[in-house]
Amino acid sequence: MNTTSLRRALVPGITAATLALAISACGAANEEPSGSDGEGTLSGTIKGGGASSQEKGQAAWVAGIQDANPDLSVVYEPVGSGSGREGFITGGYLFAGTDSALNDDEGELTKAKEQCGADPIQVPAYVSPIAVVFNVEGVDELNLDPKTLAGIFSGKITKWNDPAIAATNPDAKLPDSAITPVHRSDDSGTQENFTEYLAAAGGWAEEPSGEWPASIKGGEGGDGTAGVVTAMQGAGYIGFMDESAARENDLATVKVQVGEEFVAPSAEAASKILAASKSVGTSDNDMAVEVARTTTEAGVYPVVLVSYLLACPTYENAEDAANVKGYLEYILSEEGQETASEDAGSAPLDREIADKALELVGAIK
Amino acid sequence: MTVAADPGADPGVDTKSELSGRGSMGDVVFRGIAVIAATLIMVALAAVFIFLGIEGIPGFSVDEQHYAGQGSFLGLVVPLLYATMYAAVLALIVAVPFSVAIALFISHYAPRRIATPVAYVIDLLAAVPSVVFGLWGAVVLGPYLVPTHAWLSENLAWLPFFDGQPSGNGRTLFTASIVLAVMILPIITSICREVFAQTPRLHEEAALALGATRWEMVRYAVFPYARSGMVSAVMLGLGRALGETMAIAMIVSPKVLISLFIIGTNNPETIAAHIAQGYKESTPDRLSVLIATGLVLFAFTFLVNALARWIVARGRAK
Amino acid sequence: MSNTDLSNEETKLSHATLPRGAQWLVGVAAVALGGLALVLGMGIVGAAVIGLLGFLIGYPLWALLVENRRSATDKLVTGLVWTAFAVAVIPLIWLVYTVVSRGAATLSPEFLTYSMRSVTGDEQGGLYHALMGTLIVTGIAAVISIPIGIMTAIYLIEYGKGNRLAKTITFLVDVMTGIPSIVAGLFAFALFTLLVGPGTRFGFGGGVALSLLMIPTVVRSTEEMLKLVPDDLREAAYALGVPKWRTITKMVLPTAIGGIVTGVVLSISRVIGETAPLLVASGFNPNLNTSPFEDSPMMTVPVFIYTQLSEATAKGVEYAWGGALVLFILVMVLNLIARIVGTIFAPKTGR
Amino acid sequence: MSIQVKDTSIFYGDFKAVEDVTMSIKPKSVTAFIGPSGCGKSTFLRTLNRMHEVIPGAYVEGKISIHGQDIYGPNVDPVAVRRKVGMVFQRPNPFPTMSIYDNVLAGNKLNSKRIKKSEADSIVESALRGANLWNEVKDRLSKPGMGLSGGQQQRLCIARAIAVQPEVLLMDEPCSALDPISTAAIEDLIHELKSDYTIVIVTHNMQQAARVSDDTGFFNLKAAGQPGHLVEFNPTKQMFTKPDNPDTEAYISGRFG
Repeated sequence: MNTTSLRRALVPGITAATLALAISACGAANEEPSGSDGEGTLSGTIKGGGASSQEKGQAAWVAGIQDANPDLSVVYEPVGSGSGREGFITGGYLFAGTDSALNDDEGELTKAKEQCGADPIQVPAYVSPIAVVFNVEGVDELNLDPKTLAGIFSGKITKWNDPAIAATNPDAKLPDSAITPVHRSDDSGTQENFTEYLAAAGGWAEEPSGEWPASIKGGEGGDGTAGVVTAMQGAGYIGFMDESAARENDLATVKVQVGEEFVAPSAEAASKILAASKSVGTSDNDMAVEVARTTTEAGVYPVVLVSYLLACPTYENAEDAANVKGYLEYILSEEGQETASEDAGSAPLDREIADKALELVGAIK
Repeated sequence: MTVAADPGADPGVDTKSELSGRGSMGDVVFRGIAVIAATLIMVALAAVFIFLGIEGIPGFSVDEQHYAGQGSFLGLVVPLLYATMYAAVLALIVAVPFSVAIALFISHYAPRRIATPVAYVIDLLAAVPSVVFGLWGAVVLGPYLVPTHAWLSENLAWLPFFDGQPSGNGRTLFTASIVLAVMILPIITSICREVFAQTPRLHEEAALALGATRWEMVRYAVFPYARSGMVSAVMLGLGRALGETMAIAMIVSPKVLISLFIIGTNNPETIAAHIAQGYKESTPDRLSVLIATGLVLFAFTFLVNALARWIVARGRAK
Repeated sequence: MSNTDLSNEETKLSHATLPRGAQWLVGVAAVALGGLALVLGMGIVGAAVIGLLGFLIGYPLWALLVENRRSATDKLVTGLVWTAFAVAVIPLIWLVYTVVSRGAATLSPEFLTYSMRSVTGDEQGGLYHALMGTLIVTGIAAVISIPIGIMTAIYLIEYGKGNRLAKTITFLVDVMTGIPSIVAGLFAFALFTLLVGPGTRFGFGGGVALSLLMIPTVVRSTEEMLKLVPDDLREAAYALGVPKWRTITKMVLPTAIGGIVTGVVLSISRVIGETAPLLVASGFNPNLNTSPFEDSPMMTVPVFIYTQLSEATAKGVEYAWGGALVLFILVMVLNLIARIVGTIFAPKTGR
Repeated sequence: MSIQVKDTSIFYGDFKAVEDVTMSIKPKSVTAFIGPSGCGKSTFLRTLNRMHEVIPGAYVEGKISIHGQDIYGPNVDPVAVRRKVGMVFQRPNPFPTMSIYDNVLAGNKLNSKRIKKSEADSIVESALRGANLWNEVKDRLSKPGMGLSGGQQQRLCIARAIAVQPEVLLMDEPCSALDPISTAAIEDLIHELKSDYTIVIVTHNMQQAARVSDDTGFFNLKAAGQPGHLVEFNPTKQMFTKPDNPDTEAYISGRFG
């Protein structure tokens, strides 16, 4: 009896295991190399990681380069800028994405130099407009100046019919209800860039940071963009997120004041910002900029996220060097920037800047 | 010893029976394996402490900017710990009466025909992933409860829980504790159900034979028998509620603070949710702070469980 | 109104009772009350609450007037138990309905056989990679947990009865059931950060994290099943001159196998939906990865759901519900297997 | 197979359950132990095949030898002792996962002994015949053992015990869970088995002791909390007619608590 019943216990187990093996033996239906369209010669696997703000852009670029080079696999782990830089410095990542430029505040630049054996390459790659979204009953359009925005998000302006808001929206029927500003409860590059904008505008006392300042009372937090999107279901709420997410979820966006006019977030308006910004690079390989948040130039949208790519000028392994070079060149190419713009809603880089970046990347060996 | 074909043979003849056996290697080996497996559990728990310690202890004293604006590790972890406990207790308050009632329903009240499928469905729900609960809580239940929030804030504001500006989208600890309660309900229910079902029939029949109503039978025969089982069921539910991560992270609008208020836009943040939210975008220093809070959470649940065991054991000894 | 209790019950066997079908009468009255509330503009939920309260108060009150206090209490409790059941079932059914109705729209052959490799925008993707990852990670967890769990339970029940080690282990297993799932993930992450390298996230790590959560449930359920094997049977085996380990492997385990397998399958279904530990320990990956020991992230269904949601796009939400339904079906199948196995291996008692 | 017991005391940890038993059990006879509940007769019975060791902390002082071999001697494997000294329990306990056929062969099966089918068949048949069960079950050998009636189950357990060819058969109140007709069948069986086995039986039923046994031992407690001890051990006839000890007489005639 006993042996038979143990055997009977084994039979379904083995069947299940074989079944699982049989299924896993074949790959995903869309992963089988089609072999027809790809003509690229790159092959192998490269791994990078970093800022999660770039995640969608990276997904588009990875798809693009893999389609062109069927034998190449690119992995981008959206682990966060800090962990991305750490991974780059320790050699775990061949390239990295970061929302704040590599500097020597914590000795990261020096360590990166040691890892690369030369000044690391740092180029802007991903510029994305950040939309300020709102949900107020009976209000479809909202114009705000930077100071008022800072006042709202720091909790000083608490009612929708506050004179500061009414001043820029003379025609809107603003209700006498509470404003609930929504921020990100996680650490985020979008938030860091948004607070940078608020700080530059004045009326914002806090240090710009990816984490929402603990000292600000009130408001509401959301986990990730998705969290902010859910929060925006509430009436009287105002928040910020990638412009693409705002569009995707049909949220009304605020026009912010630039100079004398009010500008709606758009890829086009955002892409003009880099040209207006000052370079703060620490070496010839470093294209870091200080974003001109306070620009008054017409048609420029200054609430943007600027995210960088990190790479070494030289790699020990020639295949790695070719792959990183090929991938970064693709990202910075017109095609790459267009792809990201379509899929992730980012702003294509100004060609002048992109060409300069391509020059740096093209020297990778 | 070989087996002779004829068991009827006179056993008295076989006088040279050998009593000293061929040793008990099998027993020694098998017992050894069992002991090793059991000891592995101790090793595993120790390893959890050790490895979280190695990676987390640096997090007790890093630069103050990494403590989410709270200045120090204690300043961060005390409110988090408070919120963890608070959310779990709220969930238990909602879940326990329902769980016990449903368990009773299945074991003693419902007709067999209903009880079996109900029990099955409840078991099934124990396995619904917490992301799905989170999704449902944030997208479906939260907005649905907005009027309830407003009502509570208008009518029950004399309670500190409801005293303040209500949330406009339901992403509150109030919603989260209901979702959390729904999540832990199946666990508590299934254990209670089992212990209720194990009440000796004799006790139940004895109670009925004395003329007890069904409720009196439950009260005097079932509950006393099941008490320690019920306590451990509640503890298991508490454990799950303390450690629940995704659902709370997805539903609640959190802030590191100590407050009783549960229907506003700033809700106390729990340790697990804090880790999950901080984990995605983090520097090595921040990561070690998060692992350190994880260590604290582990130590805390360890203590709570140990305390619960002790209470159960004392209850049994009496 | 006979206000008797157990001590001075009179000898007469009949006393005033509610008419047959009284609960239906009260029920109809309660529904009418609810309807009245609805007409008065209380809203559906308010009306339901009013009706329910009417029943909960009215039925015991009638019993109190006609019968006695004990009977009224009994009726009140019965009403409460049914109500609790009904109220608690609402969110459960609501949830299941949402998952099934929203998930079913997403399920398609492509969704089940495609990965998310190179999928952008509105291109068709799927969760094949996540499904494989979940099977592999959960498989690893099972391979680690089942032997350790079962052997530990055997130690506790068959060998360690009441000794100090067994008491300690029982205590630790209890404590282990309370390990927050994210702590299990952090542990695996910390462990492999030290053993392999910083930031290591791979399938095996997820398996280790899950096994930490699974072992205690395997131990507990196996323990319960072994306890159910009567000592009579063990003694009968010993009395036949069977060594202890053979008694355990050939008599005790086969007798309990149905319950043990059921417990194991249920414990698998408990961990298969864990999200936080896998997010931390196995990471995410849009590509199919079937090698759990390679230092490369492995996608799992719960993490798939989470990442799709964080896309904050309509398609992401749709895929998330699809993933939720797939996971739900997986769990349901596992539960079904557990039930079937349980009945197949149940000891035969029938004549 | 004679059994010699000398100055044997049995302990559960610090608690002394049975004190100073000395007796000599004759081969191929039936010996019955009687006495009030809790006097240690079952405990004592279980020491005869070292079954009491199943309970942690239990140990024995003194000497018990079967056919001259000390069963508590060094190098003695309790498993081997139990193969020589079979046991039948109070409640019938056929293995629930096994058929009738497999139950009879359980001693072999559980030890993973390989035996030929024909050999197995003959063991099953002779054991079942030996237990007076063959005619009742021969047509449904593959049915579960749990499907039999209580009395049949108990005879199945006896068949299972004798299938491993013990020399001594211990019976711990084998009829207490059975109806009178089944009890009579078992008693008849004991009579028959006596020709092949040394049988030791614990019973609460004095008539049963009188009916089936050749010798009887009377166990008693001096007082509550005190260890049990053997009051008298004599041929059954003498025991029930003119016992040596007044306590025995009191117990047998029913003048005892």
